This record gives sequence, structure tokens and C-alpha cells, in this order.
Amino acid sequence: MHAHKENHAFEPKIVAFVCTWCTYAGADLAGTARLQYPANTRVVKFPCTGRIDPVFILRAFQKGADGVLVSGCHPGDCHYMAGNFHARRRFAAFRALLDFIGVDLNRLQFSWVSAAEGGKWVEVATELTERVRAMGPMREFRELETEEQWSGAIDTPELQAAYEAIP
Amino acid sequence: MTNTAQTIDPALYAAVTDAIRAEAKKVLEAGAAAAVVGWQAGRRQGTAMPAIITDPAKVAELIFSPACVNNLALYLSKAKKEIRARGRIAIVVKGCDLKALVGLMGENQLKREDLHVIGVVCAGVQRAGAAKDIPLSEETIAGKCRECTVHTPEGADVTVGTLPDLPHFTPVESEELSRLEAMTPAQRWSFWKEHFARCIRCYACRQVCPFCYCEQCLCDRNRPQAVETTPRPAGNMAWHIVRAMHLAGRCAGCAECERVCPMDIPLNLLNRKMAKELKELYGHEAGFEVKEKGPLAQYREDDDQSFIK
Amino acid sequence: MCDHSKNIYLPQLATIAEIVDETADIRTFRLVFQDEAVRDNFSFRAGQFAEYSAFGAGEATFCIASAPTRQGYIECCFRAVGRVTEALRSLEVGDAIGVRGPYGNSFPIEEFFGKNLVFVAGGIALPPLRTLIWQCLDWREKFGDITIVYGARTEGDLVYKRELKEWEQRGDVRLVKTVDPGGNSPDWDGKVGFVPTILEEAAPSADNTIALVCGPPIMIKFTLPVLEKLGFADSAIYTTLENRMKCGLGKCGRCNVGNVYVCKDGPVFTAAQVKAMPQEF
Amino acid sequence: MPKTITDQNLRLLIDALVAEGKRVVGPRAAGTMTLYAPLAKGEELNLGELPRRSAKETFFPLCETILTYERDKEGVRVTDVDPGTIPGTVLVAARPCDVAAAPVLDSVFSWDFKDEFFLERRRKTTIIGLACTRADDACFCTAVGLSPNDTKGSDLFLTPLTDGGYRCDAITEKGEALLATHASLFAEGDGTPAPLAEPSLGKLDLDRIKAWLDTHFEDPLWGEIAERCAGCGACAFLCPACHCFDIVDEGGETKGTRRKSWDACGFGKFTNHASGHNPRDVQPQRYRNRIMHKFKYYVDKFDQRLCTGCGRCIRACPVGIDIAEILSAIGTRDQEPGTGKD
Repeated sequence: MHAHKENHAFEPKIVAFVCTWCTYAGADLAGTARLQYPANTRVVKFPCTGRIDPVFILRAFQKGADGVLVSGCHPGDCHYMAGNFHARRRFAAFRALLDFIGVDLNRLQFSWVSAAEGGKWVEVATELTERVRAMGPMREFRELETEEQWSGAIDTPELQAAYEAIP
Repeated sequence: MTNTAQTIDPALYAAVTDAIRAEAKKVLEAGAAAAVVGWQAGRRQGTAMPAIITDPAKVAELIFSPACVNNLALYLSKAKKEIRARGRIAIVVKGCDLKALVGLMGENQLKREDLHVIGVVCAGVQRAGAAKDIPLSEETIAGKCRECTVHTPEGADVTVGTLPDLPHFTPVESEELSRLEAMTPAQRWSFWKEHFARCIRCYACRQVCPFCYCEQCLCDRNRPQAVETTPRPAGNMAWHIVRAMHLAGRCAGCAECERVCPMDIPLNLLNRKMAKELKELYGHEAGFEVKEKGPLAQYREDDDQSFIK
Repeated sequence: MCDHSKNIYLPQLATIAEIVDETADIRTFRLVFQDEAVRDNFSFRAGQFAEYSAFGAGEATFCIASAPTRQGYIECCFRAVGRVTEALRSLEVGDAIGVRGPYGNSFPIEEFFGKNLVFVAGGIALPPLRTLIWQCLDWREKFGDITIVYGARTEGDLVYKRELKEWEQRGDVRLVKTVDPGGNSPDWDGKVGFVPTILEEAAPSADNTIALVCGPPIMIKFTLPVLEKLGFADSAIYTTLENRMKCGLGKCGRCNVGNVYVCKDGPVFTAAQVKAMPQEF
Repeated sequence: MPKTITDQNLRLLIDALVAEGKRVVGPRAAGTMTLYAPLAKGEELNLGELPRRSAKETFFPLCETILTYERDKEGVRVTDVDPGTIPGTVLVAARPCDVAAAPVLDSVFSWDFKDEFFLERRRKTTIIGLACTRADDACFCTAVGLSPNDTKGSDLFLTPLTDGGYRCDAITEKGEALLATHASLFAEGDGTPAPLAEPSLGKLDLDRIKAWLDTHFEDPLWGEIAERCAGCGACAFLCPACHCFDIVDEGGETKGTRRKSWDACGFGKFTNHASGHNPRDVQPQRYRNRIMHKFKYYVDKFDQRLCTGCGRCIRACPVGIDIAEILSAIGTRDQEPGTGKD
């Protein structure tokens, strides 16, 4: 539904929250194997997907991410035994909540990528990047960021300019 | 349970009032409880407020009426330490309130043996802002009560009242939930955006929630800051998302957050949605049985992961 | 930034000219205002405070720790305990911070002329007195005997160590430094004991003397009876209160102790004034 | 000479003011409630009920920018907000209880340091007050010395007439000026005023209440009232006179905004020190501060009270705390000094 918004200048910002044991190692492998994937992905490393608080995902969108990728060890492979099992439930719930709030879930991708799956990492990162690129910028949170209550609205052009410069 | 009249017989409330007073007198006199947490009438006609009664001579102040909206489980949460410090507490609960109490027990916030639970059969309470008319009607009954499934609390030390025949009410909350679910994400976004823009960040929703007992709310923290504290649309949106997420799988559905919102934000819609999802996904439902772990504090190896690549 | 801004919340920019680590977690900034006119005209009185901003984290309130007699810069001293102080701590020499002030009342130094002074401070509470100490030393001939009793938990927790040495070496000041029992190394050359005890031992005369006390509540609590025993009247004892502040301007409503706004009516109070307040600090 | 204006002309007046480029703020329907908000046209004026939030945000916004900053290798640059850019505003059909709070707040925002964000908004705003013909059981303006047709703070004052129009009295020069520029919308005469609202609570002896507060900082009453207090900010945020605020930086290290936003003394963290020490550690202490600030501290400092009897805190309190009831109780209390027990 967003595909028609062709914008060649638009480079989506993708934030990837990954666990250090599997996906980070997988992404590393992709790098050492010289596999190509879009440079849009900014990787943030966590000890475990269990440490990835849904608030971080929200925060990424608020701070200007156009898409968020969350990735960790396959079920059963968690370095801490069950971190990803717990994370899975939390992400399922959070996804439902975001959807209910009205966030297009096409901007949020979860995946299991093991340390050996450099190829899968490339595939997941590329797919999300291209999907988000086609959707265009995540405007919802960014617009909220600049909105004021009527009583606190600012009227000077200088300030408005300074204000709009804030990401 | 059929009732052709569209109102609720007020006799129930009078009977329950008498029974609460008798029970309160009994436990206070016997020393079985240091205080009774119940409701008392407010100054204004047709209003009520929480009451903490320690003197058996004052039990006549206790009442039960459609104005007894407060979920008193709040006063047993960690946020209200002073009250529990008095000793064993007798607490008056409606069915929905008892679910919250049970939830707190599941989270090891309360021990059943430290409480004397006086369950009251409840036919419904007033909607926020409704006229204080008696009897309760389609016009004045709270949304949550229209589709209540817990009129009669179970597992209380004593349960008082007999449920009268109830009229059929339109389940406005479920209908509203379905209406939202049928919308496109963009429509839902503008729905919530408009509601949240009104939020003034008074945190009444948090402060009355029995489950918001954290000594340090994530949203009050500033190192790092997860949610902006100013009442602007951006921070408001984040706050309500975080609130709903932190209550997912814990909320007992008392809808106090929505009742107290001075800006009429339909917060219980979020809670209902999360409850519905967690029931569908993991079969969890808030009830009268103490569960050791909530749905987001446990897992099954075969949980759905169709959304994960 | 506009020189004639009507915005009372607008800070002046100041560059960090020097950083001194007083202890493991207490740091001093020497700050020089970027605007020359502000640098030349900024004047304050000992005891006043300012609001210091780490942009992105917010503002924090500290006293101005340098002496009003030393021009061209101001100093502040803080412990990294919160969001703002930690952000300030992450800054380096040459970085800019915001400064609003000076705010609040001050020590009535003119009333101290011709009198003896006893300074009593504990831990990080020396800076609010240090501003006055230096002013008095710079105007040494205007005062009688000057005694400084300063203590901290351990040797490492003493702030302004270089200055303590300087004061010790001056003939015109009596410095009694102490650390709590167990806080001393083998070659510690000061006293060992809590400030109130050491003050009692030092027994400065109360005759024609003003006592200036600053420290953690527990120290103040035990110091006041000692001063009373030594013969100090409540009106001859000065202290500074600190409360959480946001505006520093008597507007935002959080620093009040009863009907006293610490930011406007304080931070300097006599013991007599403090005793008259509701006990809410 | 009194004037009258029809309801239709009142709406035309709003249209005219909007056309002049003024920001017109007045009661407007907002979903399930009425709020004071900018009106695009006179038709939007909604006089059915007391707006849920007070009119104070016209002068004291929920949240306003006080500066923006940018930081890079070159240093820090700060962009000031010029309070002079605040738009000319007409606050129309504001209730006497809302309007009366504005001059009370002038005191705190102008003593010594001048908060031009507030004061400039005050200067640039013309207030058209509107007498109340209906009171509910939470209204108590008459109990605190005001009345449903009190003109305190208004520049122009409307009194509803039995024919649906309004009598219009100019109270200040600002009001005169507004009347003069739009003379054609008004008619001469004074009409028959509709009966005024009659709040039910009797007049409170505020001096007696103050005298009790003077000597009862410690009293069991505070515990009794505030035991049930949930510690939210609904009362303070809806109050026309509560004016505590917070100052925070939002944004990042490189760019962001410093904002001033509403705060409430009922919040647990309000007075919390970075060290963890909290001078008002428990809810009764915080609730005491609320009452003391309104009926003692502000009286001591500015000889005014921070309560206009609008009743919003009573209607909104999640746990039924009723300030009018508390004041009545204090008014009948023994004046002997407190027991020292809290």
C-alpha cells in the first residue's frame, strides 16, 4: 500500500537489535565472507534477545528509525537457555500492541539468525530494508515529535526552524 | 438471568451494605483484622470513596452502592505500605477487584493468609461522569459492567449478596474493540493520536492501578530516559504504549485507569486488546485462581513464532 | 544568544577552563563565560547559587564555590549522582555548559566584619563555605580569628586538598582537619574523629564569633548542640540549606520548606531561622 | 452605559477577532468533554458545560519550549525563545473561577524575577468572562469568596440574559477597547439577567482556616485525608491556580529542546533529591503541602489564595478526596496548636 511512494533519495534507517551470541556473530560472518547487504542497518548488540526491552523498539521508532529488526538465537540455542523463549512471548504481545496502536507491522521484523547463518542475516536485513524503502519514511512518530499542545505552540520562524532541525 | 426492566434493582446494594457492616464489625471486634478497607459515602449525593476503618464503632460508615467504583486492591499494593503496616487487613472486593487481588498474590505482593477478603456480589457500578441516579441503568452503568463475567467473587472468606436478574446491556467495550480492530493501522493511529494528545500526564491511570506498584516507574527514570515526561503528543504516545505493555498479562480488567482519566482516554480498550491477544496466544485469562506466573513470565517451547523469520 | 533576553530561564554559555578531581567522584569546574561582557560584569555574593546546564540532560543546582573577590571566572563543585551531574562529568576542558544565576541570598559578610569566624564543614559541603573562606582571607584584615574545622569520611573524601594545605601553611588561619575513625592512612597528619567531636575538642571561643556550618544533615544535627554548648547563639550560627530546585527563581514550587522558598529566601539561613521552619527538609 | 450582545453576535465577534488575526480561545467540544481551545470560528463556541481543564493553559501552557540547543565540535549554540512572539489572544467565555485565578498567579510569576512567558501571555490576552447560571455539587466559588458573576480578572464580562443574549460590562480599558472596536455587534441597554448559579456549599471562614493551618503543620488530619490519596496529579493539573512546573531537556546530546511543563506536588518524585533523600517522603506530607500552599503559604507571601472554588479537583479525584469538605472540616477544628503527631 505504500509501494507507490517512489522516493529515490530516501535511504531508510534500519535499527537492528541483535543478540551477541548468534545474530551478531552471524552478521559478523556475513562481513568476513564479504556478503553484500544494504548499509542502512545500524546494529545494536545485546547479550540476549531476552534483554531487548520492547521499549527499545519503541524508542528506535521515536528517534527516527524507519524500520526495526530484532534478531537472536534460534529457539533452543539460547546461550542463557530460555532468554529467547521469553523474548518470543514478549515480542508477540508487543507486536499486537503496536498493531493496535496503528503502527504498520511491515516496519518491524523478528528473526532467528544463528552464528553460522551469515547468508540468512543478509537476506533478512536486505528484505526489511527494501520493504521499508518501498514504504517510505516512518512519518507517524516523527510527526508526533514535532507536535505541540496548542497552548505551547511556538510561533517564531527562527525557532520553528531550529525546532524542525531536531531529529 | 433475564430482566425486562432496563434497570438494576437497588435492593442488592442495601443488603450488601448491611452485610459488609456486620462482617466488618465482627472481624474488628474479634481482632481478626486491624483495619477494614471498604467504601464510605462522599460529601456529594451519590458519591463514594475508599474508607479505612479501624474502629468497630465506625463500621456504619461503610457502604456499598453503584458509586463504589474504586478497586480497593490498590490499598494493599506496595505503593500503599502504611496501610499494610497496620497488620491483617480485611478488604471489601467486587469480583473485578478480587481478580486484581489474586493477580497481586500471583506476583508475590500479598499473602492470602494476611487478608480477610469480604467479597461482594455486584450487579454493576456507575460510569465515570454519569448522573448519580438510582437505580443503575443502561445510561449510567460502567462499560466494564455491561459485559461483566465476575458478578460473584469466588474464593473470598465471606461473600455477601444475591445477584438479582440483570437486564441485557449492549457490550459497548467489545463492540468498540471490534470497531478498532476492523480499522486500518492508519485509522487506528489517528484514533489513538487524538486521544493521547489530550493526555496531561497526571498519571492518575498509573496511580490507581493495583499493578503499577513499582517503586521506580520506568517512566520516571531519567538515566536513561525511556519516555519523555512532558505532556506532548510524542511522550504521551510512548507513555501509553509502555503502560499497556507493562500491564499485558497482568491487568485484571478493573478498568480503573479508564475511569479515573480526567481526559476520558479509553485506556481499558488497550487493556482489553492485550488480554484478548494473550488469551488467544497463550490461553491466559485473569481470574480467581492464583497463578504462579503470568503469560509473559513463562513460555512453552512450541509457542507461536509464525511472525519470526 | 540575546544579551537582553527577557527569558529568565535562558542560561549564559560558559567554557570549562579547568577540571580538578577533588575525590574519586567529586569534581570542580572552573568556568569562564563566553560572552566578554558577562565575564566582566558577572558579580555575586558568597553563598549564592546558580543553575548549571549540561545540554541534553538538564540543569542542576550548586553553589558558586569560588570567591566573589576572584574575578573573571566562577567555580562549581559537584558529585556525579544524577542525570545532570553525570552528564557534566562527561564533559572536558573546552566544552561549554550553561549557567544561570547568581540566585538566592548570601552570607551577610558585612555583619561579620570585626568578628571571629568559625567554619565547620563536612564532606562535599565545603564548597558553599569555601567561597566565603576565600573572600574572608582576601579581606583578612576585616576579621578576627578564623578557624576552619573540616572533616570527611576518609582522607580521599576531603575536597580542595591543595587549598587545605595552603590554609594550613598560612599563619592567619587555624585549620583543624579530621577524618572519621578508620578513614585515615598511617601518615595522616590531621585529627581522627567526627566533626562535632573535633569541634568540641577545638573549642573555639563563642565570644564575638560567628559560626558557619555546612554539611550532611546528620553532621548538622550533632554540630548544633556542640556550638550551643560552646556558647553560640542561634542567631550567630549560619548554615545553607539545599533542596531540589528547578527554576531557582521562586516560581516552580518545589524547594519550599513551609512558606520559605529556599531558592529565594535562602539558601543561607541562621540556625534560629532553621529552627523556626517546619521540619520538612 | 451597559451593552448587550446576542448569542449570534457573540459568535460573530469571535469570527471578527479571528479575522483580525487574533487567537481566540474558548470552550470548545472535544470528544466527550469541553476544553478551552483555539476557536476557528464562532460556531465552535460550546457553552454547555464547564470546560474539563481550567483556562490557565492560556497563560501557563502544559508544556512550552524555553530554548533549543545544538552542540557540535564548534561548541554549543542556544536559540532563545522570545516571549514577545506570543500571539495576541482573546480568551472568550471563560468562567469566573478560571479567570479569577489569573491575577492571583501574576504574583508568583512577577515577584522579583519576571517570567515573561506567563506575563507576556497575560499582557497580550483580553479576557471575556462569562457568569455561571448553573452549578453542580462540586462548585464552591461562593465558599472561597468569589461568586458566579465575579468579574475579578475579566476585561469584559458577560452576564447571560433570560432572552439567550448577554449583558456585557467593560471592566478594564482593554475591555473598553474591545467593545469600542466592535461596537456594531453590541446594543445599548441591560436586559433581564438569567438567575445565577447557586453553589451549595456555604461560605468558609478562610481566616479561621488560615489560623488553623498556621499552627497545625503537624496534625493527624493530614494522615487521615491523604491515606487514600493515590498520588496522581489530576487535582493539580485541572486546577486553575496550581502552577508548579518542571524544566527538562528533551532531545539528544547534539540537538534538543529545553521545556517547561506542568508538575504536581502530589507526585512522589517532586521533591526527591538526587541523593535519594526526599523531604516530602510520604503522601500525607505532599497533600499537606498542597493545602498549605493554597491556603497558607501563598497567603503569607502574596496575601492571596490559590483556590477559586471551581471544583475540578473534587470532580476529578480518583479516590473522592473533596477539598471543600476538608476546608469545612478545618474550619470547625479546634484552634489549639497541633499535637506534634502526624
